[in-house]
Amino acid sequence: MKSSTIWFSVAGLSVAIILPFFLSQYWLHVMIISLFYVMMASSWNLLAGYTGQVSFAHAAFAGVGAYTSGMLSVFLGVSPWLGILIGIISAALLGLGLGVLCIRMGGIYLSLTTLGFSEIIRIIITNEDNWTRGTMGLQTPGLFVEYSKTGYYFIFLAVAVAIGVVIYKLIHSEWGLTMRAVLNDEIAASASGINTINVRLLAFTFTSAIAGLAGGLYGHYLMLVTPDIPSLGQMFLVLAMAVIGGMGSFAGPIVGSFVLEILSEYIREWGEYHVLIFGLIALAMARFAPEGLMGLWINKRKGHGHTN
Amino acid sequence: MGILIEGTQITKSFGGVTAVNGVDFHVLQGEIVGLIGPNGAGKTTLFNLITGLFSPDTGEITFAGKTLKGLKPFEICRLGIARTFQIVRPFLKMTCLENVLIGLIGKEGQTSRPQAKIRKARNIMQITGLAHLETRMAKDITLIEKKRLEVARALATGPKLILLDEVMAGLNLSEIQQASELIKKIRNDFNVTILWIEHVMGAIMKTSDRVIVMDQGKKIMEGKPDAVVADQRVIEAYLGQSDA
Amino acid sequence: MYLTNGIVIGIIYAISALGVTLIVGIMKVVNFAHGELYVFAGYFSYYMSVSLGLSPLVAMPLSVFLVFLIGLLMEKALIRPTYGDDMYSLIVTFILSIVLQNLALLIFGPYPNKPPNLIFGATNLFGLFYYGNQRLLSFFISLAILLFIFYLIKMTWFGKSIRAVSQDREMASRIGIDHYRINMLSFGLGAALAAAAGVILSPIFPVTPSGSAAISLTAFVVVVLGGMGSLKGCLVGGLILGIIENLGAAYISTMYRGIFGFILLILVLVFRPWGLYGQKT
Amino acid sequence: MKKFLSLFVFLMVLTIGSSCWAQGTVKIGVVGPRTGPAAATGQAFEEGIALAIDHINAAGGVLGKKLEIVFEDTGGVPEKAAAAFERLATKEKVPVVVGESHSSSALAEIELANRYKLPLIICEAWHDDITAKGYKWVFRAGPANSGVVDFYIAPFVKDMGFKKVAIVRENSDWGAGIAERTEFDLKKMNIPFTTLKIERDSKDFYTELTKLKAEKPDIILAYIYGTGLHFFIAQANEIGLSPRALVLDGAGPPSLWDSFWKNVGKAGDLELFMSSMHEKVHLTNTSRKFWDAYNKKYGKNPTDYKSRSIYNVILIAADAINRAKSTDAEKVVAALEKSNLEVTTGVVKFGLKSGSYEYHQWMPPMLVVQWQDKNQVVVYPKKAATGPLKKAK
Repeated sequence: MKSSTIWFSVAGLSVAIILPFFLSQYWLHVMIISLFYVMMASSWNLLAGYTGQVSFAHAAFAGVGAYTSGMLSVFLGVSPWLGILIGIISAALLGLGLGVLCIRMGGIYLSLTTLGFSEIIRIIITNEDNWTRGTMGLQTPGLFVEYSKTGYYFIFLAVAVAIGVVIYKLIHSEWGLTMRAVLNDEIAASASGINTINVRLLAFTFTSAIAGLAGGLYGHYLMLVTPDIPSLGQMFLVLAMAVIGGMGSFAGPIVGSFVLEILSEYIREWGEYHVLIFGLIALAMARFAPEGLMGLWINKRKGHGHTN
Repeated sequence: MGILIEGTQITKSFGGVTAVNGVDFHVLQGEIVGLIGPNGAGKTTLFNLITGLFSPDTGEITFAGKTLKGLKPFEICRLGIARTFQIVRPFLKMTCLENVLIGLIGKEGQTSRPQAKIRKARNIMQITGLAHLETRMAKDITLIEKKRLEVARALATGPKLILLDEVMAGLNLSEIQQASELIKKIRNDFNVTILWIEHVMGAIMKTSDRVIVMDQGKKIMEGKPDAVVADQRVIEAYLGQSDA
Repeated sequence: MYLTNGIVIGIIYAISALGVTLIVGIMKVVNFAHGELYVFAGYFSYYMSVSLGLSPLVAMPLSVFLVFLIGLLMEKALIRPTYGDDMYSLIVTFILSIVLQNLALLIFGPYPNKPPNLIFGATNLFGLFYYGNQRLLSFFISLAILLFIFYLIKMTWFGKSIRAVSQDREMASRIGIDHYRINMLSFGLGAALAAAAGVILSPIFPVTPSGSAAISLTAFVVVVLGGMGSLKGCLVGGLILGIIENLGAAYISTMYRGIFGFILLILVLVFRPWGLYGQKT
Repeated sequence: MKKFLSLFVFLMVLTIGSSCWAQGTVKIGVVGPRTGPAAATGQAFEEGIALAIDHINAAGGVLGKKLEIVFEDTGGVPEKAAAAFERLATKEKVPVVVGESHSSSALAEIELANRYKLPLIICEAWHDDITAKGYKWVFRAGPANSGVVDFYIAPFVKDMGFKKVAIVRENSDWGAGIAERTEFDLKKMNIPFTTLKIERDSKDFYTELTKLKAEKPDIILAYIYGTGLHFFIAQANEIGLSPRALVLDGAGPPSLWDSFWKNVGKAGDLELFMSSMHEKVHLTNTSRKFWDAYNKKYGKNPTDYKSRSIYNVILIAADAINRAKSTDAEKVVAALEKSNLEVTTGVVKFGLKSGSYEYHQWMPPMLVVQWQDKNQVVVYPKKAATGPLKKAK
């Protein structure tokens, strides 16, 4: 690890730990939501930015995690902690199944199938309202007996940091190298003895599990699980955060999550315009700066001399 | 010397075009075999069939006594067949060292201790003359270097047979000389059998033990280099092409 | 009755999906903004005929033409730079779909609108049941457009160049076909087909900005079902989906109408991943 | 990076500044859908809010200060509704929240109201549980499903002599709740019925309608909110089911939206809908005042009655704060429980007996209105009727 990276992490973490003692309840709430998006966008980036699989089911897997855990705790009285664990497993298994179905057919099929899958999840959730309470939303118990925003903040922070560390380790390992090779050139990778389908499947399953985890936590924080969690609108936000922050870089989606979530608090007054604004920014980024804010920043630090 | 790879009656069509038509071939252990023929003769398609990128419509390929039928490219590679591509395909957004590491990962699988692999990769880069490019991005090196990088990556997979597809295109005379040396070195030092496609006639005639000639999907001739150049059918195939 | 509605809706699905399959077949790009183009066309046709007082017969082709231009613009500004990078084209068109959807919300408001019917009332079909005249009319217009596109692709020079480009871009450019222009035109044509579906169907199913996702999704199911890039597959896929949805809704569950298509999609992926008429590679 | 930071600081200053600037007012929070499929409700709310602000500030404001309304968007979905309420509670720190027109959103909000001990007055979310849960902080000055069915829809079906009822309901809290209550009442009255669940944003109802037609109902209780209702009516007419079977829109506003006639065409004639407003029915002076003020401000008659509902609850909230002489939550609740205020739909008095939906509930009188040649005719209850019910020949 580069020393600058370590310094950044240490400084960021210290700020994060003392933050709740300065922030109002409201901004603490914004921070918790941002941390949820950090988990989502980082894991989606691992999938799309490192293996080139544009999945539109990431929010759906978060929904699987949230509903599994929510329904278990509401109907069977299972502890939310155990529920979240089962949620992670369900998301991973569904991810594996879906991956087996469509990954061998290549990128476009994966995107279309995952899009279809999120729609299936949405339809099932809205229709099985005896169990999921449909669009009405399922009210779930919290993680603590006594509601505490600071408590939730630290849980979210700990999980987000843990996920971050795992992802960081992964992309700097031989697995990460393999993923990049698959992204760079699938045919060349497989001609070099890499089982490209396995690499993709592994990434898809792993990131689905993370989405399940993030969704489970999110549901128990809001204490309300609705079809909004697995919606395409949510999916767009995650995607926009990764694209704006910078796909294919570790820090990109983290930066993107905070920037967009905090920005959205400021432009909330513009109501329906704010999704449009995110969309336009994301579109401009994808078109003119595909490496996102991180790419722009790194290029700036390198100076303008470096062109090819 | 036993037979390392053997194909019988290999045929492959795309739509209405038969790219490879009933080809028999074999390569012996430790041989250097040249594969020549005019453009569109089906040479690269044959490579793609061997490495599992396509599967033949009819016919079967066996490698070291095992059939390759139904195997995926990565499985074929792990059996010991490595290749380079006519239109180069290095991993552009990775460093040259990382490119070679992928070959080693393909052979040995992912481990958590990459040090040993890095040592091996450096060694291979030394041999292929790429040592100075270790940290350069593959997209930033010259075409010739990219071709060498592909050879290095192929070598890293620890092959028994290596398929080289026009690695000498665009080289000048002394570079061709170097490349020929490298090919011999690969065979002698690494004990790797070589099947290669080349248009640089001088090099292929001088370096190959045996030459196979293809035209319009069919094998029209095979034999010692000097016998091949003297053959009427081979001359016609090439002349026919220049007429067109 | 269920079967008839299935066939009519099936043809309607086929025409909605035609634009997607054309673009996928030629450019290997999935246009996620397909449904939005449909919605835009529906609104254009509404505003032209209601606010500007144009005859629907003028408003409809004019809207299609307008969306055709939008399609050309989209291709040039956003899709062309992504050639060869599947991932970015997916991301870009997905973002574009969200942008257009919200833009539609902004410009047209959240209220559904429908251009005036060309024809009112209902006809008693085969003496068995009543069926809306506008639906029947749309059915025949869709059928006509389908046939026209088949003709265009199979018989004309434009169609031949399109097929050449889709099979081998390099080869096509070697024999003097400007594949940039062909791509641009075919993207425009795809957009125009989305628009055609939009103007034909909006009198029956009024358009809303939020309805676009469902339109795209149905189109994608049809395209995967029929096989990517296959026109015949598109027609057959649309019919199958329309019939299965309606029979399923009638005899199994109306609530799960939307899901039958996806179950079909998954079955296709398991047993025949290249679709009914797609090319196996 | 520097630029980004300075932008950040600038925005920070902007928000802090704006909250200081609002010191001299009393804020009341409003929740409702400004975006999403029911954004029309948000517009009706905006109109009602503007009129309520005018009215209250002209009458001396709240606690001697000007009234200010903070309207947070719920998008019509519970998750956003919860976030909106969260903002009102923790960021805007309003003493009371009013509004809402989606049961699902309201059910999410009451949990937060309970957690933050923040009084909430619901106006147009009908689900029984909103008040039946017995939360001390939650009030409703508007219809409850059971009330609407028990006092209006079921008696209407019975009194008008309908023989066979079809219930078509969307899959939402409101749809489920109101359908269940209707089934319960019809069973008690021995009127045969059949129920069909449909998806809320569906556009093609041919299959459902064909199924229904076989049942030969003479009235269809359509519990569908939004433009889905329009397609339903148009298609029911196309396949020849209505107007032989009359359609009753159990919510009301969708039958009054501008797009209604455009979408349904002639099929809209003889359609029935629930309402709490009619130009000829004025139950109180406030009702007339509202009607005139609306006409003056917007140059037209009010259509969506939800503009009046939100107006009412703002009046109720302001009145309670004034009587409590404080924005303290406990005191406001105590004052609300003693409410005795004339609003547009009557005199508000909240029920105090807990254990049912009538706790903290006040229900305004409703009307069943029929479109007859594009005129709204009140057909039920009889004492308010402006004309007879017309059935198809």
